[in-house]
Amino acid sequence: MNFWNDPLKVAAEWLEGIFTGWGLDAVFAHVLVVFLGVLLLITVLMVLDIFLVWIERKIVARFQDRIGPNRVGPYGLIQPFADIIKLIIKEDTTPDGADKVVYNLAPILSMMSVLILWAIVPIAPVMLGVDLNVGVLFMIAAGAIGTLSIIMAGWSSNNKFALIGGFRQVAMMVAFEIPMLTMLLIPTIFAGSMNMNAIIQGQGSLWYFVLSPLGALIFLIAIIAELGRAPFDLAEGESELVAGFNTEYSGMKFGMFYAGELLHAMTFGGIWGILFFGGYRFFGLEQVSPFLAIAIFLFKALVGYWVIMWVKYTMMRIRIDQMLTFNWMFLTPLSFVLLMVTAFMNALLAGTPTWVYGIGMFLSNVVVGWIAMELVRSYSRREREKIEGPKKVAEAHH
Amino acid sequence: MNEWIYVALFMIVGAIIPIGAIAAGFIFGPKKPNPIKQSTYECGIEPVGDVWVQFKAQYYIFALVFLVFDVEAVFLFPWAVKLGQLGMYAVVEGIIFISILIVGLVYTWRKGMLEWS
Amino acid sequence: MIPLSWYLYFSAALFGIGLFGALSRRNAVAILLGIELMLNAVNVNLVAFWRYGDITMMAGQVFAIIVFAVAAAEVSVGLALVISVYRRRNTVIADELDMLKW
Amino acid sequence: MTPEQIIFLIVAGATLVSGLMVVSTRNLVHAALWLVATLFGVAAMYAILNAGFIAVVQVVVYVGAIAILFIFAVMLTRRDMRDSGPQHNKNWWAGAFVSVLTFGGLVALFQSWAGFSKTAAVIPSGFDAVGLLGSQLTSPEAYVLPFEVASVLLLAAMVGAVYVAFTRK
Repeated sequence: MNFWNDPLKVAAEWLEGIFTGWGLDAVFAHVLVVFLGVLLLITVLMVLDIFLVWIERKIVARFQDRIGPNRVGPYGLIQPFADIIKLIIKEDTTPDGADKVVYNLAPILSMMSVLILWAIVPIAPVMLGVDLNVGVLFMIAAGAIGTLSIIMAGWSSNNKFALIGGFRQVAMMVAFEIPMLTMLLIPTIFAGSMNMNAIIQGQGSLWYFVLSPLGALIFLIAIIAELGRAPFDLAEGESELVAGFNTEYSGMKFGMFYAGELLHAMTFGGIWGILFFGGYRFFGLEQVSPFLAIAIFLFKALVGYWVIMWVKYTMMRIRIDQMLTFNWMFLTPLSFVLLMVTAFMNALLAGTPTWVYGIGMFLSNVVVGWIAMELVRSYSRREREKIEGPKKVAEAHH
Repeated sequence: MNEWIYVALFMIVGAIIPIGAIAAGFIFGPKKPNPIKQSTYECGIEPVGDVWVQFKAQYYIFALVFLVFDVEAVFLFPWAVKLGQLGMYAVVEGIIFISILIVGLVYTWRKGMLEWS
Repeated sequence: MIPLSWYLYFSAALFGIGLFGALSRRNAVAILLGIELMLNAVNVNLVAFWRYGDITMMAGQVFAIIVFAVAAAEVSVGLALVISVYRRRNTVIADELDMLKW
Repeated sequence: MTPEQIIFLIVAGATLVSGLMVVSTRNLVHAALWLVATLFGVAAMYAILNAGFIAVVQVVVYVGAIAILFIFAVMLTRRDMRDSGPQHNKNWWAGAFVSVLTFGGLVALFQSWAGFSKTAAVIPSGFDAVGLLGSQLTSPEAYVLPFEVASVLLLAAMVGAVYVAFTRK
């Protein structure tokens, strides 16, 4: 029964008992057990990552009215393993003039930046890598390593496409990191903590999505840009830049970038679920068993991942100038205004009952969103009139 | 003991896994380099000129504005953590803080530096 | 436990390395890299003094954050100057930028 | 030697070696990447000092933004990325001398100070450094003025950098 309630702790104590029985130092045994736990978590993640390839291919096939992989194994389930074997036995070429050390370091850092995100992701009430009190900022720090890996890959490949693709990707990532940072402040304000677990606990009565739907939406846009997925995949504009920063990578090094991107998407889906949809909480079901909590968390993460895929396979790629205009002149100011309004309303509604607080927050978000949309509408009307002349628009009113 | 030791463990394991995967590719893959295979990919055409092309100076502006707002966020995170207990004056301070920086954003914008030209 | 002296030695060494970079490099960007090292050495000291003094007095950490802001301002203006000089004079070697001498 | 001291020595050694690489590498992009390694080591130092918030901020600000800015600036100021010619000026020995003198002077200064070999107090459980930082940064009796001045400083830096770098010739 104890195992059912807190499996990790029971297993850890059991293992620690074995290790200290061998005559190991207690502290060292503890670190060793944690090391094994981390290894287990990351191995599970890598296996999950393999199946994400299959999920992604199956779902994109459905979006495009195809069947997807269906030859290797039932429903093509063995297909990703075939892909991996192919990647492993491929020749690993390094282009002439590449900066070898940096070139080989980049895919490792790229994968690492995704894997260390799981240090702060609570997958169940009792299962959390590290209970950092700066969890939200840690996520940005991990993203910084990812940004660095892209610039390293682009620079060291000695390839113009890679360099330009890497630069564009980094310019875009840093641009969208501003709304992302700002939107991370909103759950922090609500929870009064940067700790991921505290943010989940704070959503006991109301999901933060209800308190800040606009914030959740801006955060979603920012994470899609951070991932470099369509509609923001301009670093890999196939017609102009081949494959962007990973043009020169082959074999397993390319595989690391690819697998890293998929796992990153799923991780961000999970973090979106944690910050705005209550993470592993689901009407008290998480109290029944940690296993159920993990299932709830995974479900939310996969729903988030599905939304990211849905956007990717529905939208077309936007140009870099449109992307930058969209970010700097719309998303960034909007996120700052939303932050200020949220902080103000939070202080104004302090001490009111939950339903008043919820309705007030929700309405303030709706008002901010509505004003922003009106501004965009009038801007696009002016742009249209500049091209078509005012007459046509006037006619449309008849 | 310090909780960051566990973060270090995550970093070590997070580095070991990709190194292992790449090493597997290195061990099992064929190695038959030749000059054409090793040459830089430029859609099948022979590489023209040096790779280190001159870049648009605007990339610098994007990184610059990002840096400024990054530091701003660093100041705002402690503010946001305590906001619920501090009352209205802290909110006003934060709003002043953000507004001052928005002035900078507007200046850069009016200078046309945030447009892709 | 680590005595405070270790941190002070470490930060003094880092400061010395940064000072060497700032004094001896020819490239203006590299000089700024050296200055970054010096600022970091100062920050290590500030945080160490916070830790080894009264930890409820946040002065050390507040100053460290202010140093972050200063470093950000210094780097952004410094590199902008370097880029501006490069666009006019086509060089970033600090020794060659001597027009104020005359 | 406790495990903590061993970790400290490893981190300090790695940081100082990467610091030396920053000031001696010929290739400037490599120098910037070594700077990242150094700053990461300093972040680990903050983590050892139990200043988690500062450690994460170090990575976010330096690795995430300042290193990127440096790499962009290097790319922008070299039409051809030659690293020919000496990277150090002819007075580099004087610079080395001054640095060693500074280091020696600082060490001599420390050793005459009474609090030199102080050990740290144990951090009480439930100590919330970030929360304390937040309340002190916004408190009128404490650091609200630096807080607002930092904003003005950043504004000045942004306006100045944009103006300096991009006024047409």
